[in-house]
Amino acid sequence: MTRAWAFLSRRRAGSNWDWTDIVTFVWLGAGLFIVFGPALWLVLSSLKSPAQLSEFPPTLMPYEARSVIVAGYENPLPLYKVTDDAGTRTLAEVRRVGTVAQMVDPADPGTIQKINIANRTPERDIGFSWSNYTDPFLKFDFLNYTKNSVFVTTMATLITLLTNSMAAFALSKYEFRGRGFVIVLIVATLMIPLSVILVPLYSIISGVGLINSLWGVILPTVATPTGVFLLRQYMLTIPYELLEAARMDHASEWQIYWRIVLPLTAPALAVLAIFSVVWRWNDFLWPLIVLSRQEVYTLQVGLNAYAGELNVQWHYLLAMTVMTMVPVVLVFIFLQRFITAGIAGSGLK
Amino acid sequence: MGRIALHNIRKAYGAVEVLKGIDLSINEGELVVFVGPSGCGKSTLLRMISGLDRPTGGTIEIDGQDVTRRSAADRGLAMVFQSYALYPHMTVWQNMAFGLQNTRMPKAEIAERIADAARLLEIEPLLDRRPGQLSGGQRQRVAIGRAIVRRPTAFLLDEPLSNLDAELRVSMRAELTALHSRLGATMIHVTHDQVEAMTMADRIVVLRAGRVEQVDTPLNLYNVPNNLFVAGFIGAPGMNLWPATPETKGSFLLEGGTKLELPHLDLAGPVTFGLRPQHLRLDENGPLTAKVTLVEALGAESVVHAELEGGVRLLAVLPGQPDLALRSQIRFAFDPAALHVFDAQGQRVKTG
Amino acid sequence: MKKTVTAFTLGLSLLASTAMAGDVRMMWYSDGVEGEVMKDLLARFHAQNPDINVILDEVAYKVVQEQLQIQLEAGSGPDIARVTNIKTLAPHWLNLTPYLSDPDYWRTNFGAYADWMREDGSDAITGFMTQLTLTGGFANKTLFEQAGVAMPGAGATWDDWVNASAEVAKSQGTAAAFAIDRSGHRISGPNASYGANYIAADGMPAPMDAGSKAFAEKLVGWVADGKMLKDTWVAASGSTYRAAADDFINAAIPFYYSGSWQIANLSSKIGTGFDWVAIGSPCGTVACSGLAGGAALVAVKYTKNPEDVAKVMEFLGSEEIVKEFSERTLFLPAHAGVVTKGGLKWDTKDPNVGAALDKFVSAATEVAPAAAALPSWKWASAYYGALVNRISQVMAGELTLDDAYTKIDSDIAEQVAAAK
Amino acid sequence: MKPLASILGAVIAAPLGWIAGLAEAPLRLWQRLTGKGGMIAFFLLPNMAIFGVFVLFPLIINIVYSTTSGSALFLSDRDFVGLGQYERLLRCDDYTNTLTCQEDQFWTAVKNTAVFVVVQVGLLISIATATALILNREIMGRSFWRAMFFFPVLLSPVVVGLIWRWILDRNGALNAALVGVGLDPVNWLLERGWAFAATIGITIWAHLGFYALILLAGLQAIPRDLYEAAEMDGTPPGRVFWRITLPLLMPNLLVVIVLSLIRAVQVFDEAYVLTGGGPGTATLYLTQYIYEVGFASLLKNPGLASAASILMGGVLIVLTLVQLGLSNRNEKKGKQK
Repeated sequence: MTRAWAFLSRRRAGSNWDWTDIVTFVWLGAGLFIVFGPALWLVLSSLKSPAQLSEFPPTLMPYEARSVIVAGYENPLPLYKVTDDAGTRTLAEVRRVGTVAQMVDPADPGTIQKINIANRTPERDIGFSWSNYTDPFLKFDFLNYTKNSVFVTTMATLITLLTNSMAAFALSKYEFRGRGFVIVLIVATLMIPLSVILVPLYSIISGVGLINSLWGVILPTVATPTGVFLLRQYMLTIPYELLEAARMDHASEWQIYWRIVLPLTAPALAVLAIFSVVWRWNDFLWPLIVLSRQEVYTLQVGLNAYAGELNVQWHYLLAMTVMTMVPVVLVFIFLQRFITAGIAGSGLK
Repeated sequence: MGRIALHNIRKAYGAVEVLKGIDLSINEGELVVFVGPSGCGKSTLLRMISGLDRPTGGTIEIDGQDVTRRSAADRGLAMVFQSYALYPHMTVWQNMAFGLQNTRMPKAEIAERIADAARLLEIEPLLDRRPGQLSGGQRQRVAIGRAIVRRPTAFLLDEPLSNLDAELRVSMRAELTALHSRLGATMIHVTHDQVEAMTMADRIVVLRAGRVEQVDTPLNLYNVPNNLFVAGFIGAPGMNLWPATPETKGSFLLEGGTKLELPHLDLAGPVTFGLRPQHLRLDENGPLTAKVTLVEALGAESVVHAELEGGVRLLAVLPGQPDLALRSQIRFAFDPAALHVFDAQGQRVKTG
Repeated sequence: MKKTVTAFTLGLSLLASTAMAGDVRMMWYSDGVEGEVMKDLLARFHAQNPDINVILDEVAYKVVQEQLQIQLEAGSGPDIARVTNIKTLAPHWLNLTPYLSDPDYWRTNFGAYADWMREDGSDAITGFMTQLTLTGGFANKTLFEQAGVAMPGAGATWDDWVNASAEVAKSQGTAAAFAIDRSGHRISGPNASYGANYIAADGMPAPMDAGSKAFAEKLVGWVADGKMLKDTWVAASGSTYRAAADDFINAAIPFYYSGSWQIANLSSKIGTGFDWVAIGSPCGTVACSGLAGGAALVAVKYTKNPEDVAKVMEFLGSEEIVKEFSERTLFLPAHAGVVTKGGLKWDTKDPNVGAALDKFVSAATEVAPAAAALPSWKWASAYYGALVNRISQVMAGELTLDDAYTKIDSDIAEQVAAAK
Repeated sequence: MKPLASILGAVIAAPLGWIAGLAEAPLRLWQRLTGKGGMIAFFLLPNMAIFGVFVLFPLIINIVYSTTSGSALFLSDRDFVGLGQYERLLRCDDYTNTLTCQEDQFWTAVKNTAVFVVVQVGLLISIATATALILNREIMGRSFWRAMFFFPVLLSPVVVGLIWRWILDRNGALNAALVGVGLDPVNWLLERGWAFAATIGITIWAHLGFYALILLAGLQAIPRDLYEAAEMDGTPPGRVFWRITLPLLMPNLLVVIVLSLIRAVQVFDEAYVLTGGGPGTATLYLTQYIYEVGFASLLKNPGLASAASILMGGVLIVLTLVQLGLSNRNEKKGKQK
């Protein structure tokens, strides 16, 4: 333990503790709480029953009422802890009439006791409402939504990587008239948010007949200039001599792109791929607009179907939100090395 | 195989003319070195030959065929780049095989050629490594190996030694020369280092500002430089160059005031005298009086920096370790036959 | 370029899935269990009509509100849709009359609400109400009893109810006395009770009148003195809808003004937590009015197979199906035959539900004429939106009431102008 | 992790390589026939075609939209009004009082967005810099901490908004915690200041890791010997930060500032889910205004929304061009030859 602490507190040059170390540890500790706390809270909440979700104050863990089978009663009866003049005891509730509950002692099922409801609290155990997770798959076609999401994410990412890297290659490794113009165009539109072109884009998609098609979701997103910009910046660092060497080596321009430039752009491609997967997986507003048929729903759109005019089915919504987070968390766990190293190394500027 | 002829090659980037009409013919099996100060156009010229850039005017012939419009890959040449341009994501073997695979050569032959080249260059243990795991010298060999396996009609080497440290450069220089004699292939080597040019070349092409100043064997360049530029550029340390004006017949006044009696010369108008530092010797009766400013004793010889009258600088290489005090006055003599004379335009003046 | 785009488009269209003949697509949103019930009913329909394949697209309410309109304007969209914005979108609905085997059955049983879902002056049959709603209040009986406060009886005014609730809130320490959903529709019944009339003589929107102002002033006052739960109205901007049902369910308010559609929701979430009652609408100066409304199932005129659509509609609109649907979803039926015959067996064990539904049925008779005219009035949405938007700004302290009145009038005028 | 990734890479790369091999022969022919120009076209065309159809073209249509009126969504059904929509957006009787503006909520949104941008970007940059400095120290498990701050970046904005709404709600976890320790609960999303702060807070929460990593990359590029030299000179740490770290971090800092500025101007999803623009209009931002006017409300006014979006797009393009200029300057500085 002491060794672990010594290791943890190891500092540069082995000098004494100073305020910067304290700031470091406080910030990292707080960060741990602030970053993962909310996510954890979401996961725990997603396992609560609808009634428990609207409770205040909310409990940390999901609970379910404890019930007991009492002789003479057909259904299991909920247990309550009762505290009144007669002391504290555990009783099962038969029925409630206004502010008065009729309760029995499970050991003595014959005697009905009348208890003011203010004097009792339900007995509960930690219990998980797994049905929040299973119902959507049984009642709604979540498996199909997942398939659609995977399709959109994969295709969009592949097309993004291919077309963006091709364009970036042309824009970084060839001199031609109008190149500057294309670059300015791409950069100028780099940060135009979807909401700005929502309406005209919808009419275009509808004009080409891609409403309710997964391609209507995929195509507008793969053209985002971000990828071209990022890859071009990275390709600029590949020395021109390599391409000339390849040309001397009888390589065609396509081979130069595919065999030389693309492998060397791998770090930036990895970053773009990760971002593309995350972005496309999380896309919400645009798919919501394009897709209104159940068989083409993506997960995020399917999720939204839990919001009715008057009520939101929070228990399903939270559970499925957690489900949609799973791939992102997997990406996070398996690829975090690439993300951090890739962003740091890809000159993402 | 491997004759290259350039006719009136010109290259301009916009209004800037980089090559101003170059004629040159390179013989089969020759090792030709392009040398000149940076910006003289030597690398540009090499790239014209390689086909990576197109000239704005003139023609390039290889083995009698006009290849001016042909692409780089179709000229049958191989190039070694200054940065080696090894593909970082491929192993040494893959680097060497890449070009051959692109020509759809049978696998067995690729393997054989690479094995041969690897043996020749002693890089067999490195074949599975990637360029990042190699030292500078090893990368250099791999880059050459990549060129060798192609069996090109000619090798083009673009300052291939400039990224090596001094010691390695000397040994690689020798190796390249040995390689050349073993392969017997035409090689064009570009460098800004005249020592490299002198030691390696069959013939040297001295370039300045987009023009060829002189093409000749190293020793001819040294002994009979065609003009002031070549005279000053070739040889280390550099030639002493003293502007002078004739006073009377056979008598010249150097800038700064030193008088020289050279009865065999009958020249009118201002001239520049050139004298290699090695051709000066100590002589108490010599015609040149100079004040010693610095002595670099190298053991076998000493380089003496001195000033003639009027602060004109003089450089002499003296054998052994002469005992010269700083700021002492000494006198030099020289063999008048060793004196190079250049006219006001900088061209060599024949002196018999 | 154009050629490329065309070729490109063509290629893409091949990839896009196309609807097959015989398919009927129905866009449906759910507040509770009605999606499952509908799925069940459609399965039964398919068993009887194997050649017609009805595909149920369950969507979020937002999709119906936002995307459907655009799809319709593009001449596409589903064949049948469940909508609440029935009047505004009326030009897009299909006149089913020629396809129905018995149009008179529809006129007789759904005729009362036919005007809600067709253009002014038309006599088309475009669909039917899947659910009739009426705005009204709910009270937490247990809280009232625990506080020892008597619930105001019949004829009690808004002030009576809010003040009684405030007493309960004070004694029981709840967050506030009452809440009303953040919706222009919700406050329009009470407005009418205070004499408001939105519709001018020419059928266009009238300026804010004394009735509307009276209730708006009360609302703002209740927020200011903490009687009305601040969250629902103040917490959002624009015309965003927010319900306060969760606060009522959580016993944070003893009195909640919403509507009949909450019954199923309250029943399932409150369970045995406390007893609650529907109280209808409290009275204003001229009436004790709620506001009717609901969701309609309408046919879309861009459908390619109207005969099939009509068959689906006839099946779903038949008396026994309407009855079953209502019983299982705990929705008030809009079918004259079902209503007059009565005897609905509500599919619930909760004793609070039957009483509440009955209360709403009786409250329906008290709707003021000014309120009754609203569901079939073209500009109602514009009025509702402006009311919510501006009154909540007053509650947030951003506007004075007088500024709000001016803004509401100009907002509505602009909307009317923008829509030509 | 590395072998897994390389196996994965191989599995994906092998079939792709095969396809690319198939493309080789026809493309070589194409290259012979059309030369370099043809190849440039080949490389550019797929992306530029999609970009043109789905980004550029809608942008242009949007400009046309902004000159029309009516609630119809398709251009042919709309009336040309010239600059009418812009006039409506920009007209105020008294520019010091947004209430007198014809579109007072547009101005409210502009004002809110402006304040948001200034405060959020300032805070975000400071916190990201501090975080990068901390992550640049020699601490145990540095890669974990680095990744940890990056985690929220991966979440969808809607999820971010949902999570925090779930926490900051009157009945949420934060208030439960406050009650738990005996404090009074706060109605976080109902108090104007708190709600505004909450939108700033959660957008920082969601984006911090991204910017911290860019800054960290910049910090790691600063040569160590500079710090050693400073230590030899006995320079106090504060001075080291201001005189060495900050100037050398400037290129990355500029990138971060401009990127975060652009993103801040566009703030929408997270804030919309969290506060819905409330309380009142305290967190009504420009994008939400556009979204509501043009898309979400029952009576849509796409022309007005387009005009507002073009005004906003203009600001964004200026910001991106500033970034282009700045990064070009850096590029030129760092260019070889």
